Amino acid sequence: MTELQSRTGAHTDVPQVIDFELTDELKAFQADAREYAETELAPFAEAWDREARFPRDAIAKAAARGYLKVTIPTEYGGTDLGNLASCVMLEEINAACPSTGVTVSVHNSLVCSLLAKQGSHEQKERYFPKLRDGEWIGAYCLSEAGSGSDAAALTCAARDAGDHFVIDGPKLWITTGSEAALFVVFARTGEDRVKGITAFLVEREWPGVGIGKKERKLGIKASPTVEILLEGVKVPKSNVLGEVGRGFNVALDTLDGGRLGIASQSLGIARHAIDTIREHLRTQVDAKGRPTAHQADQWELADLAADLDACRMLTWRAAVLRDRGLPCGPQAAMAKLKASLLANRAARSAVSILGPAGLSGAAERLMRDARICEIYEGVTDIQRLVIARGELAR
Amino acid sequence: MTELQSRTGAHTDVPQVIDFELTDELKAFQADAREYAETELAPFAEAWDREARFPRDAIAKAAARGYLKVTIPTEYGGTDLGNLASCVMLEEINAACPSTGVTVSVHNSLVCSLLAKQGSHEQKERYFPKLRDGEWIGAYCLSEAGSGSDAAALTCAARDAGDHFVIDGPKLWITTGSEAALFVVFARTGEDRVKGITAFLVEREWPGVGIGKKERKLGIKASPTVEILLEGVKVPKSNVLGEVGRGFNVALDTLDGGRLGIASQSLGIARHAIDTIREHLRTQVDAKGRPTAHQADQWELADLAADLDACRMLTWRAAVLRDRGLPCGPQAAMAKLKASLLANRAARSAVSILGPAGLSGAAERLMRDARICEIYEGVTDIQRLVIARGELAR
Amino acid sequence: MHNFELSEEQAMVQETVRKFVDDVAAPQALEHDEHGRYVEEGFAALAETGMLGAAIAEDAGGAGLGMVSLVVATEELARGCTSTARLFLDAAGLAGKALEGLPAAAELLGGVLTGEVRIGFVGPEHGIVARAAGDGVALDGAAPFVTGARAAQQLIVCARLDGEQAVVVVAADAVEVAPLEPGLGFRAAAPGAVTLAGVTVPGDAVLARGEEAAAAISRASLAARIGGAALAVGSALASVEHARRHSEERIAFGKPLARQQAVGHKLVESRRRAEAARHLAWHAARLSDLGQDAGEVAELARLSATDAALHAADEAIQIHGGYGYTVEYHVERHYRDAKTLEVLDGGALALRDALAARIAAQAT
Amino acid sequence: MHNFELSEEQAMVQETVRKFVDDVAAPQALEHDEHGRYVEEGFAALAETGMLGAAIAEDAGGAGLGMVSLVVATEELARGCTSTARLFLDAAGLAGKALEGLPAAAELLGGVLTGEVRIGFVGPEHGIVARAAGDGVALDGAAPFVTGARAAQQLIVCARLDGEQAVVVVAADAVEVAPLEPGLGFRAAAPGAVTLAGVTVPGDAVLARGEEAAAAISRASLAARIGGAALAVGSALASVEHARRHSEERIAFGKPLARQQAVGHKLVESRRRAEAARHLAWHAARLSDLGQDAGEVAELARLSATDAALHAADEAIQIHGGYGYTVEYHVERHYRDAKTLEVLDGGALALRDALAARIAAQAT
Repeated sequence: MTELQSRTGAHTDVPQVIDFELTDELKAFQADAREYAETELAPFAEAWDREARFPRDAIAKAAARGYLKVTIPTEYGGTDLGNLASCVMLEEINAACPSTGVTVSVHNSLVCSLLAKQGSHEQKERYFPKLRDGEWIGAYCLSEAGSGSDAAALTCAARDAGDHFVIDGPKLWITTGSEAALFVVFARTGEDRVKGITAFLVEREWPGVGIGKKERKLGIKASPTVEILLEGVKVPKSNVLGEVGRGFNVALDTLDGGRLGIASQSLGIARHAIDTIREHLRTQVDAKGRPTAHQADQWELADLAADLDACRMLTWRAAVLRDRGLPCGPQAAMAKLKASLLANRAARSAVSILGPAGLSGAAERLMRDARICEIYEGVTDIQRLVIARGELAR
Repeated sequence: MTELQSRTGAHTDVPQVIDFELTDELKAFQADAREYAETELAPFAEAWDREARFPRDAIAKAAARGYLKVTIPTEYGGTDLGNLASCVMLEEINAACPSTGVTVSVHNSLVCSLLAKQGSHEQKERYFPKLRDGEWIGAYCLSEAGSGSDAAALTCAARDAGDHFVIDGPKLWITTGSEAALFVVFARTGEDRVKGITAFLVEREWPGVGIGKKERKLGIKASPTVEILLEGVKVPKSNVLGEVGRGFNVALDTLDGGRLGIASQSLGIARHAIDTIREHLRTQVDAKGRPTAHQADQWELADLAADLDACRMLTWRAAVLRDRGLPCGPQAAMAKLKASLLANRAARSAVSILGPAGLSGAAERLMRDARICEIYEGVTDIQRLVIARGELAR
Repeated sequence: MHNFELSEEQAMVQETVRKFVDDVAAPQALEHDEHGRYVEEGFAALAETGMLGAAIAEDAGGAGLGMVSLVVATEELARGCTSTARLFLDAAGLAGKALEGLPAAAELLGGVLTGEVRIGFVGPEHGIVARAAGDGVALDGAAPFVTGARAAQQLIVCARLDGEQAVVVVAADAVEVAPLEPGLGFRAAAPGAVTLAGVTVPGDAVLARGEEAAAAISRASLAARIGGAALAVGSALASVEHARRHSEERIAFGKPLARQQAVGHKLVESRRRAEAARHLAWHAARLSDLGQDAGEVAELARLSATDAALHAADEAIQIHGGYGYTVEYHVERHYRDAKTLEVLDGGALALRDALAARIAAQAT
Repeated sequence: MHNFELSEEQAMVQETVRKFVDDVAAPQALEHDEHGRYVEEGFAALAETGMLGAAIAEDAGGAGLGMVSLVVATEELARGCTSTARLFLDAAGLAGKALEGLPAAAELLGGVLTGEVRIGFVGPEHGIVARAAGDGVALDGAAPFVTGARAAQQLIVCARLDGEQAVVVVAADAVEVAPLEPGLGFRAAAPGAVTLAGVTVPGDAVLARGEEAAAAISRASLAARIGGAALAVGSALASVEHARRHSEERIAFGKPLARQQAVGHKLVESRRRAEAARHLAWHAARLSDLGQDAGEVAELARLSATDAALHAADEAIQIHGGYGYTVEYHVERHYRDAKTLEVLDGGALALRDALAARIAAQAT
């Protein structure tokens, strides 16, 4: 007999730790982010997409609300709200504009959080004041033409030149690259596939840093994805992030946070798609107001709604683990895997259910935007690999 | 600025209500149920299935551990552990023997919980002492040959004969029917499709109660499914459960609990299938101990593992809502929908991955047992209907 | 792997179109799509090959090579440029087949088949309503996505007139055609949103009504299903081929992507669906050419083929990774076009309903 | 809906088998399955029709009606009794095709085709190893699920012998054949777990080795793929038909189930997959009969068909609701048999690997 079984009191007395509700504090934060998304993003997102225009003003307004400092420690002027709060905020933003969403996500979860964890006091003192208010936006330069999923295959070279390093070699697919002022750059300081990689903090204004080709993409067109050219860039040794030769570990540090960001983006897109479907089906009623929507469409709505709730719990669970400093690799991968697949399914269903009218306007943009979620921060099969390794190691 | 945004303290101070961990108390209960399942069920489940033998002794042992009184109020000698605890327990039992699982689930969530909610003090005083220790097992008689998903189409007649009713008409697909001593019987006391239905408490030993045809089934063969013959059964008016004409509402009361029971059964089966796959893949290693399992199999394991976690959260969320007395119809339907689909997918994958060796033994039984989860307590499409209605009414 | 036997003339259609695709359509596909630029010259060159009339009966001015020739040509076109394939299907299939048996439309059909008259086809799924107005009829309704609409001189409109079906021709400049920006797919096929707000046409613009119109619409519908299936099959095969090549070239974790089991299996599944759909499409075309009822197989073919095309493009994007999300690798274009095709001509749900009705109508 | 043209003789095969199914196989299918009782008399009756030799070359003692006749017969059998269909395929397809070109096996083949010799076929996927032992060879290995094994007089074993392939015949009573209780599917086909623990056979039991054996195993493998696809197609069509009938008869919420869109769409999707797979299976058979390489189409067909069969049975159970979970409505039997077939003869994953290798081998 366990304590619970021998208890005689009613179960309502049990202090149940398990719960699925946000605190009032987080709910208020969620409402704030939703209000921002609905007023500052939703009315303009379609035009930004069509014109592939970076939403500078909206990002500034996000900064004014503190959305760009949620991973910055309080001693450096940030709010350090943690992963769960970030996920809640990002879902709201992405439900309106995934281009803004990924801009915020990269700045917070790949740049600021990395600086917070790996940076020296001097680095933090120097960069956080600029990053926290959006004066500077951060970008993360890991990918190259020959290294996507296989990040350790990177070839961008950092040559030790005494008191500084000299970095050479282009970086590809850099989100917000053309708008950012600070780059986290991963470059090769040695031959070892893994231990030969070092992370650097590189400023946009330094000589040799240039913007290369801008990608023309299926979606998230208001988020510029560019090549970053690094040609003989002199980087003082004080701008090594973490230790020399530990860059791959530094990069690994960002994986879970980045994946939670994209999981949250996926949730936002999926929710938007489901809302679109629901509103469409709600207009289909008979004279007595009874729904006349096709069973096929109603069933699809049901499946999507259930998956949305499930994916949100997967995401928030991983965020809570991470907030507690616990390992959450497989859990974050599960969230990203399932949420990104859901976002795509939901968006495609929205197009189907809206019919020809869904071929232009909100539904088709959802479908184009959603497609990136299965690709960046580790393609879907990489998530499966991470989860399977975790399972086989259990 | 919300309170959270203007905070200056570290986020670790925030009392986060949201959590996904069981209390220590529930963990101990879970461990108890697991120990029961592993010692009293798992070694015998295959033989029970092959011989279609009801596990009387194992049920008695479950009763001895208090598993048959978790929905009985404490004032009647029960433990009233609530829905979450029931779900935790049922997952463990079903991971070993789904036939035992459904026996326990029906007894608890369809019979005892209904008596607790709808029964008179006299009814409770009379029946709970027998039900709580497994002396009597309960069965739930709703289905008929012509009414499965469409329960309101039932035709079993209850004629008012002054101080008693006379019930006539067979009931079909009654789980544990041949083993039960107390039946909750739904019968027609009026012509109105819905308001003409009344629920009764009927004892096995009363004249006119008989056991008809026993179904031969694909799986859960150790759980007898029988026809219950009711021929001129005199039921005293004191054995009306709830009110005359309110039987349909009484039946609706059990829906969510029953669905959580089957969601938990599905979780148990899915977990067993995933464990089977994991153990199989773990044996596939090269000389250095590195996994050599096919990517296809590893990826499938990853997808299933993520879905299992997601479905468990869907289930537990609905259980927590129900424990708090909050509406949880769509949430319970989501849990049942997704978990039952998962159980089937996982079991089929186990057969595939084990290959010809999976065509006999544990994997093939999983596949046969899992298939019922999409059928009883509301077929899959009924869950979709419930969820879609909830969505369209939002 | 196929031995779909073609007649000498059908084989010539295949060869001609293949050459046109290699020389003209494929090289321009990316750029036209990206800028939403109508493939005007390409379509004109295609019309010049005489291929628009391949599937049209000889007595109606075509080459009489049957639906198989439509399938062959559409499949080939779609491998290179899905937008051109769609415009071809609109003219050579939907409009061509609708007009084929209508004496009143002989001249119009001639113009369509030579490419002199660019048309847009507004199918019955849009529920356009016609009513008597003076000596002619007035048309009301809207079609949110019509390929070719922005380049069309004439619109062929399927409408309901006094409870009957009707086929009406309307000058494109008499109606409102709004551009679709950006619009999901077929961006180089000049798609537009057509609004018919009481536009009136003279009586002789009603090309057919009653049974004659129903037959015309039925022919167009069959062409939309069989030809649409062929378009999707061509797109699916193109996606598989793009992905296969990329997976051979791209190295990750020390070996070509193609050596990863998960990548190989993606290609297999995409090809499996494409080949299965392809057999159904060809079978439907052959049944039709034999004068047999091809309706059910055509519906199955189109459902299978759009599913195959979307699946193949989706997996091709995934195999390409980041490259697949950019406009330079063709596969995102196939993804958009496949989804767009799925929604057009009535959409997949209507096909499922029609097939369900067939099953329900079977004798027990 | 089909016009798969059959030769006069092939049509006679279809007619003969259909009659056998209606008269003998179908009426006994449920009961034999439920009790795991070998369909001994039914199989004998089938053998008496002479159908076991339909697809075998004339010079090997068969009727020379090609793989199409194997497909026709297996599909028909599977509609009525999947276990009988599997036994037929083992004898008429796998064993028959393996032995067809082996002079040393002429007598054995004769016995198999008349049904006088009951066989079990242990395919190459089990990795049985043979080694020289005295004048003969000794066999080691295990096959966990072999249909017909418990009723077999002889086992035809594909083995590795000195790095080469070999086909060996072993008397069934010399090996350990354990019953499978309950075993997922093909319960009326006397399935057993075969263990070869160093069993020795004389030298002339090695029917072929080296290239001759490789060719024999390859013929058997093709028959397993094409015939297996036909079996699955027959099962899928049977599931659809059971579900369709039930949905017409069963009333819920005031109307037949068939009038629910969701039910209709389930039937459509099941039929769509079955028909697509059917076309692939027939195409593979025709290619093979034309002497062309049918390997890829056969692999696609078998993958598609087992998927279709499992899907159709799964949905048929769902449409039946509680009834579908009981043994009286056929559909749970098809569900078990479809999954079992998917796993046999190498399984679906091996097919995907083989197809991926074909794609990777394509010239770029």
